[in-house]
Amino acid sequence: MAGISKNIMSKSPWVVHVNCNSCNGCDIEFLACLTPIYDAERLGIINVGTPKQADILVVTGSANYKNIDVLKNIYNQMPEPKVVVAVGACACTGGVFHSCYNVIGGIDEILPVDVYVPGCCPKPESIIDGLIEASRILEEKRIKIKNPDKGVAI
Amino acid sequence: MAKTVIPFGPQHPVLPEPLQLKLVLEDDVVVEAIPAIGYVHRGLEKLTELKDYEQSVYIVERVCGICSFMHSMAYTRGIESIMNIQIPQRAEYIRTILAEIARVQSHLLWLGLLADSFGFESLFMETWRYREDILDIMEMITGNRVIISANKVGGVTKDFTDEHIKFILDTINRLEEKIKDVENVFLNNYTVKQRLAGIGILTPEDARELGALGPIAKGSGIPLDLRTTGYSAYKYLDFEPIVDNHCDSYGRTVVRIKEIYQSFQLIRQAISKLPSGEIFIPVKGLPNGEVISRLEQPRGEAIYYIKTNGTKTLSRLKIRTPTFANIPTLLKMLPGSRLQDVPVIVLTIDPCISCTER
Amino acid sequence: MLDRMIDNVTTVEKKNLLEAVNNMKLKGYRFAAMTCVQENDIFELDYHFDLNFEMEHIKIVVNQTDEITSISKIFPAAFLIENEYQDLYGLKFKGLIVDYKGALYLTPNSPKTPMVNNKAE
Amino acid sequence: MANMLNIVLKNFLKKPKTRLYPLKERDSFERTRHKIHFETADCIHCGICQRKCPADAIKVNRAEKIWELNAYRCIICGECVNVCPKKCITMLNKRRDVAENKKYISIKKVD
Amino acid sequence: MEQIVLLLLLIPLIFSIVFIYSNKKLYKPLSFLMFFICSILSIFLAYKGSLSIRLTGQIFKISEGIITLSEILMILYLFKISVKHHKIGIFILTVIQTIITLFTIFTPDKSEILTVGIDKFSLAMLLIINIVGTLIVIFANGYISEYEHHHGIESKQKLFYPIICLFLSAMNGLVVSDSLSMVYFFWEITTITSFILISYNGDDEAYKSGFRALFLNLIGGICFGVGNILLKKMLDIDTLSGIIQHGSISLSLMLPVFLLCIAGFVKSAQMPFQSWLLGAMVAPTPVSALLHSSTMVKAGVYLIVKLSPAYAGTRLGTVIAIYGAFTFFICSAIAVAQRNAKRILAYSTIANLGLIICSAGIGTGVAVSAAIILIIFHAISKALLFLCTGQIEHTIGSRDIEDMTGLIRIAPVLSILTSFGIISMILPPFGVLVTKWMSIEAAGSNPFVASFLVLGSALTTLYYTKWLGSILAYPVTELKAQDKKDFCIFFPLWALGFGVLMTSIFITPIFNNFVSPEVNKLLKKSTDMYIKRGEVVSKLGTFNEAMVFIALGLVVLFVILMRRLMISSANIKSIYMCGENNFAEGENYFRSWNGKYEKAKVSNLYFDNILDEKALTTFGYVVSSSIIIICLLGGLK
Amino acid sequence: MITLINLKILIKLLLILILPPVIGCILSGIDRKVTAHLQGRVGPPLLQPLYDVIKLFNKENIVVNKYQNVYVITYFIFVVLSLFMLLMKMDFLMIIFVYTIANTSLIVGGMSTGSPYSRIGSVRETISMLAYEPILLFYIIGMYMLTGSFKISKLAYTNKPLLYYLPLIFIAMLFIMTIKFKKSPFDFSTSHHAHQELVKGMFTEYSGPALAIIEVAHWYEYVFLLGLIFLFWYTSPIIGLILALITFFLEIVIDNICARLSWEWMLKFTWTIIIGLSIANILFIYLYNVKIL
Ligand code: NFV
Ligand code: SF4
Ligand code: SF4
Ligand code: SF4
Repeated sequence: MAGISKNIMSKSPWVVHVNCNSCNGCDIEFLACLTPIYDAERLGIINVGTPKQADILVVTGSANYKNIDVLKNIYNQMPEPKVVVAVGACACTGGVFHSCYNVIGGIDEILPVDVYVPGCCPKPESIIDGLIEASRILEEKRIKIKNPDKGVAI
Repeated sequence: MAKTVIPFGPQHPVLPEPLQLKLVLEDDVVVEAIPAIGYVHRGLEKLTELKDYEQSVYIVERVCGICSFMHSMAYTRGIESIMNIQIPQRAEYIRTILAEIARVQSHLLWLGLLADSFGFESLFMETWRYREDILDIMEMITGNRVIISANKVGGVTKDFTDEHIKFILDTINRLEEKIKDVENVFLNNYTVKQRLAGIGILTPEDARELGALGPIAKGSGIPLDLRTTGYSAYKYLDFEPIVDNHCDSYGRTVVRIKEIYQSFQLIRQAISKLPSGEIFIPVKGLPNGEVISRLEQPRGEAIYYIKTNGTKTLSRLKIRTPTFANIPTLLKMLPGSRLQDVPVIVLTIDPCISCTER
Repeated sequence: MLDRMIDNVTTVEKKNLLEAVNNMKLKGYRFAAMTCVQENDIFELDYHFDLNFEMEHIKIVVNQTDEITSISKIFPAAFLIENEYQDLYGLKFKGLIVDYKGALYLTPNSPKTPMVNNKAE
Repeated sequence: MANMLNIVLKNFLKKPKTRLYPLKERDSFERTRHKIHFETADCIHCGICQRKCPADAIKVNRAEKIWELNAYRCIICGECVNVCPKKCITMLNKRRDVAENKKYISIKKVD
Repeated sequence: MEQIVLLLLLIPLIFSIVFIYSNKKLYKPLSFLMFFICSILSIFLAYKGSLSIRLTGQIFKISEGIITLSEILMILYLFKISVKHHKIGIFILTVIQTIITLFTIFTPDKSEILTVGIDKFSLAMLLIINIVGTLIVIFANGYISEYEHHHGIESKQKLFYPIICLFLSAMNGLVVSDSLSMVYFFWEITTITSFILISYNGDDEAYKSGFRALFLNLIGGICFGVGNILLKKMLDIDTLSGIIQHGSISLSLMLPVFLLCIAGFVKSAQMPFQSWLLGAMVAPTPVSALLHSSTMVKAGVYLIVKLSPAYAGTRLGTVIAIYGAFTFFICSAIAVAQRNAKRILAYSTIANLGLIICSAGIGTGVAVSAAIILIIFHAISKALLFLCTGQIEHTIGSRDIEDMTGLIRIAPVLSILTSFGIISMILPPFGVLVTKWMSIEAAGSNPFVASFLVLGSALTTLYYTKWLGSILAYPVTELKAQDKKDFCIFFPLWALGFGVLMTSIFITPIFNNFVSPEVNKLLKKSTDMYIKRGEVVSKLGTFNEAMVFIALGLVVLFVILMRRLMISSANIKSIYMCGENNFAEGENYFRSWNGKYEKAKVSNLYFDNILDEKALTTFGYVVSSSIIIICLLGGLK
Repeated sequence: MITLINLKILIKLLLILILPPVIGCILSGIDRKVTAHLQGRVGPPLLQPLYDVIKLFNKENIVVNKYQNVYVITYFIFVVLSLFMLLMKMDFLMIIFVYTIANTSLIVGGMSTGSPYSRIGSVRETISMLAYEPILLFYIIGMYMLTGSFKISKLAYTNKPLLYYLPLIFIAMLFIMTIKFKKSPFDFSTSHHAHQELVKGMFTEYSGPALAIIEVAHWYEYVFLLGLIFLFWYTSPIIGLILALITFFLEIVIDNICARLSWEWMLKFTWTIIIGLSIANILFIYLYNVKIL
């Protein structure tokens, strides 16, 4: 029980996935994380479709002028504490498309990104790494919200 | 009649990609469905006007992560024909084999997503598990799972070793058995049939009218397969385009599943004929001219219009992807369907929005 | 056989476009693609048609301000690409079956007519 | 429905196929491209890699002998590996770690 | 005592006359006055208990005279309108009616007695009529002017109030009378007042509906009259209690009883005769509430319940049970495909009346108790629902339940009252559900009846839940109108809502005082059930009302306790629109394909294709008519 | 004496309140684990549902309107109440009515959020309610005809399990369980994994503590529903338990071998075949006048 109370958030990080300007490469690798070979549900990770129930926002692809509204809405609809994971070169910096006319850049131009997963496309292992890292940050954030003054205690 | 108006997408769990449909329903029946795209528009056609033509291979590869190999293939073939380069036979064969492997990958992926769209989670898991084997082949040969960067102007970058060939043959032999199992489920399971048969009907006339391509056209009885024109190494291989006359979601599923077997067959043939030799020839000079390069993607015919002007960069690249041509069929298939069939119908055109919008 | 320089191009007047396209349809062609190439101030629109993997092309030459008749009534498949050029080149097509009015790819904030090279050399 | 029953029961009776990733890790294939590695010793800062990189991920500062990689923009295409005249860039099959903030990997050559 | 009974008959009449001569300003105070007087009188009477009065000699003569005179007047009126509007059907029926009347006039009553019998059931009915009825009259004050304004019809309020009062008086008369001729007389008055009120709007549709109602009810009246004569001539019975006391069950009893039942079926709009009630929905809402849901249609089932001892346990009883259950089922099914709130309520009324008839037909103690309780609870809940619908129509200008989406935002009080009305129809611990429980338990031994009840109640839940959900859906429509704070409107609504709650909480005294003795009296045996400490106990099972109320209390407690966790700390976020929300336009707008903003909305499902009203109605006609015809052709006994 | 009885009742009450969620939690853990294994995966730890709920309680509480959570509380309380009444062996018909309150509350809660997806989900849930309610009531009527009482406590005196005479209703109940457990092929109003056209159906707008309460209520509901199956073999608790567990396992398997069907299909199916089966069974009992008491 003590273990649970320490790792409340990191034991069941629920994920919502937003595809921004992604080329699908990262998307399908993210989906592949859920499939039997990688089975992210082992770690309590579920891909819930709705931002309202999610803890982690997984963004693939860079931001463009049309999808930033979507991204912001989804982010705003998530309950605290929440973590944003940028998966792939595109989401981190815009990747190979960073100089396209319709690419604003990495999604950190719009949202505060907590975890960057490099690669194009990142292998599922990397994505799982990213999610594990994200759940750790989630737990930190929870503690921070609970004890606003004490700061992080880990 | 009070109507239901709901947005369907862009961020929606059944749609892996951001496509929005404005659905207008009456009682549960769609009366109007207009797709909205633009969430994945990057403008990479313009980008190729800034990069040099060899770098552009990597850019067009990233049009889409699912059919990425064939994008680079179409592009390099286009540039090669502008520059009048005859690439080595072995390279042609390797391209063909990789293209067919990519096709299998794409179709398995699609089968999984289709299963997911009608709420069949375990079937999704099952097909995606098989897909991992294909990805292993890709990773083993080229070093990446999805975007494999194996093409370059003048040939391919990665060669097959004997070990690779053995691995490929082993894997496809094993997969063929397993896919028989899921095929049986997709085509004969009562509940699946309920969700596929008679859903999203597209008559051959409509298909022609709306410019349907690939498995959608084939599922409506139109044998539209660019591979029969024998580009690359296909001219040495023996196959028939697959058609099916169900003209509905079921027909498209049948086509895609049969295409998987066909691809296996093609891979085997190509491997047995694989010549030895170089895998690329060095390229000199700069391209000058315009060309239309076409090939059969998993979802149908892709058209590359390439215009160069003797400089390092391209002066115009236009990519017409199969999904782009297939989206109009949605306008025909969705009205009259039920809400619960919308995801199924949308998925049977195997929409690839990043291809569509580039 | 497929990858070849573009031949059999028929250049038609803008006003004869529909007629030419209609002919194509009667001959059984399917609409394959359409490209727009900018040469300084003029835009060349190539309509590509296909019959049994043999391509035919119809070309028209327009200015950016010209109003072009949409062929989407004849080939519904063409409506997306026409909308695309409306967005990317700022061309105007009239009679589109579904008119996105420049909102297919772009929003009010995005760059306008991004594909147009304004600084013609 | 028996057809699916057959599959799921088989799965149920067999061992799961899952790779227990964080606990157990599969070896990468030999050709697997995970990240590029830079050996500064041989580099002559010619800048070819910078020019050939499709993602503009490399910056070479010839004057100060700095070679910089934006690892979060690199698409791991391997072009730089192919073009480097000194073969000082290599492709590794080890994963790059995820990070909380992205920073340039900046390597200054000290003679 | 007698005086009070007489007063209850006279006061509405007096008010009727006062209304005719008063001016518009006085309507409001007069209605309140009438409400107070009538309710106090009825409560007082209820407190005093049952009695029976025999009118003989002089009084008899006078009453007989009045009745005969009024009957002649009525017939003349019927002739007049049938000629005026060229209604041959009405004319023919009136001729038959005349013959019956003449027959009764010229075969003088030997017994020279009229009996007024007030038992517990009548008392309950009196309470409903005088409290609910007058509340509705108050409501009409706030409603009818706006209604007339809205529909652009000239004011007929001079006619409206007097007729309503006349109707109340007649209803009071109907439930207190024991003599069949009196019942018959009042019965006819309600028919005619109903006709006048249905055709209130004065347009074609109103007249069409009015005449349909008149036509069918005249048929019912004729059945009643014929039944009356048969009873008198063959068995020399001229009172309701006489029928009950008539020991032997014979065909000669069954036929007239069945005829009376048909009269009841018509009045309570059972299946082959249901069309008039639906047409009657063109009338102003207070009329629908008063006549067509809570009181007049209850006259039909009142009669049938009263007759239940006559057929309890016979084959006729079973048939009536199946018939009622079938109506319940089929009307619930039709209601599912309805969008017009008033039509939903109309079908629901028919269905519930069917349930009452079914329970009466089953005829066991539990069942008859269920029937009586249902009459009481249904009257209050339905009156509330009808009035709410009327008020909603004034607020948003529509009675389509789709248009009510998001009503809670525009008119919170009204919405909560409406929701409460709906909940009281479909969920325990409210009265209607308790009776449903009772009737299903009672029907348990007859699989046919039980099946219909089971299927019907599932359908009932469906169509009411749809409506409930629409009303409570929060951020959808942005209608302009606001809750109108009109005391005349909200006093009746609150009073009725409070009534629903109180009657449900105090089901024990209601049962013990009104239902149980009546059932004992009717069936001459115990009810087989009792209610004690909020627990409805029968031989078959127990329904623990108290427990559900406690749970409801717990909900309130929890909500209060968990306020911090669940409610007050809550952050309001926009609704999920796949990420395409747009706040500038409103919460439920999304960016659509052309970059414009569109409103998302969801309508309910109506199954128009499966539960097609026409087809089902036809089906219902066939089945129910065959049941009736088979009965008439010898299925009795 | 009196205090002793009260103490007993108190303990019973506590057990009834505490034990079911524990069982339900484990059941839903088993559900996820078995599902994973059927799909060739390892699956989450057994206590994953518990972790989820604890996490959800620690999340921010976001709503679209201030009163949507009231419905959740109502749902919770009435599910607990119906389970409580089931365990207290009270009147079966009343239990189902109380259970209806819970479900209706959830439906109205989903509708009240005004979000298109949850509203459509709720509408579909009303339809599934239309499908399963009659069967539950037929089950009760069947039981009544066999035992002559609506009280579950009477089942203790029966000499034969209900299953002997209600086999068709048992089959019908299996389908109802699929609907109620929100399993394929009938998971169209909401499903455990959100990969469906309605996102998360009814629960799209619920999150944080409210979702946690819904989840806990689901645990009670699991026990309640399996309790209904248990009643089929009340005479021997062991067999009853086994029956319930087999049913549970069967539901998981069915979930994994079926695609989601349309609500129309379900409605047609239940209102013809399933209800037909139930009525046939009841008619059989009526005609042969079987009694097991
Ligand atoms: N096949 C394919 Fe593509 C291409 N070109 C297409 O629509 O997948 Ni992403
Ligand atoms: S990072 Fe690479 S694989 Fe991922 S979306 Fe961008 S281009 Fe595609
Ligand atoms: S190409 Fe090689 S040698 Fe030249 S700068 Fe790059 S790393 Fe250094
Ligand atoms: S691998 Fe490709 S993207 Fe990365 S630095 Fe080298 S050339 Fe640039």
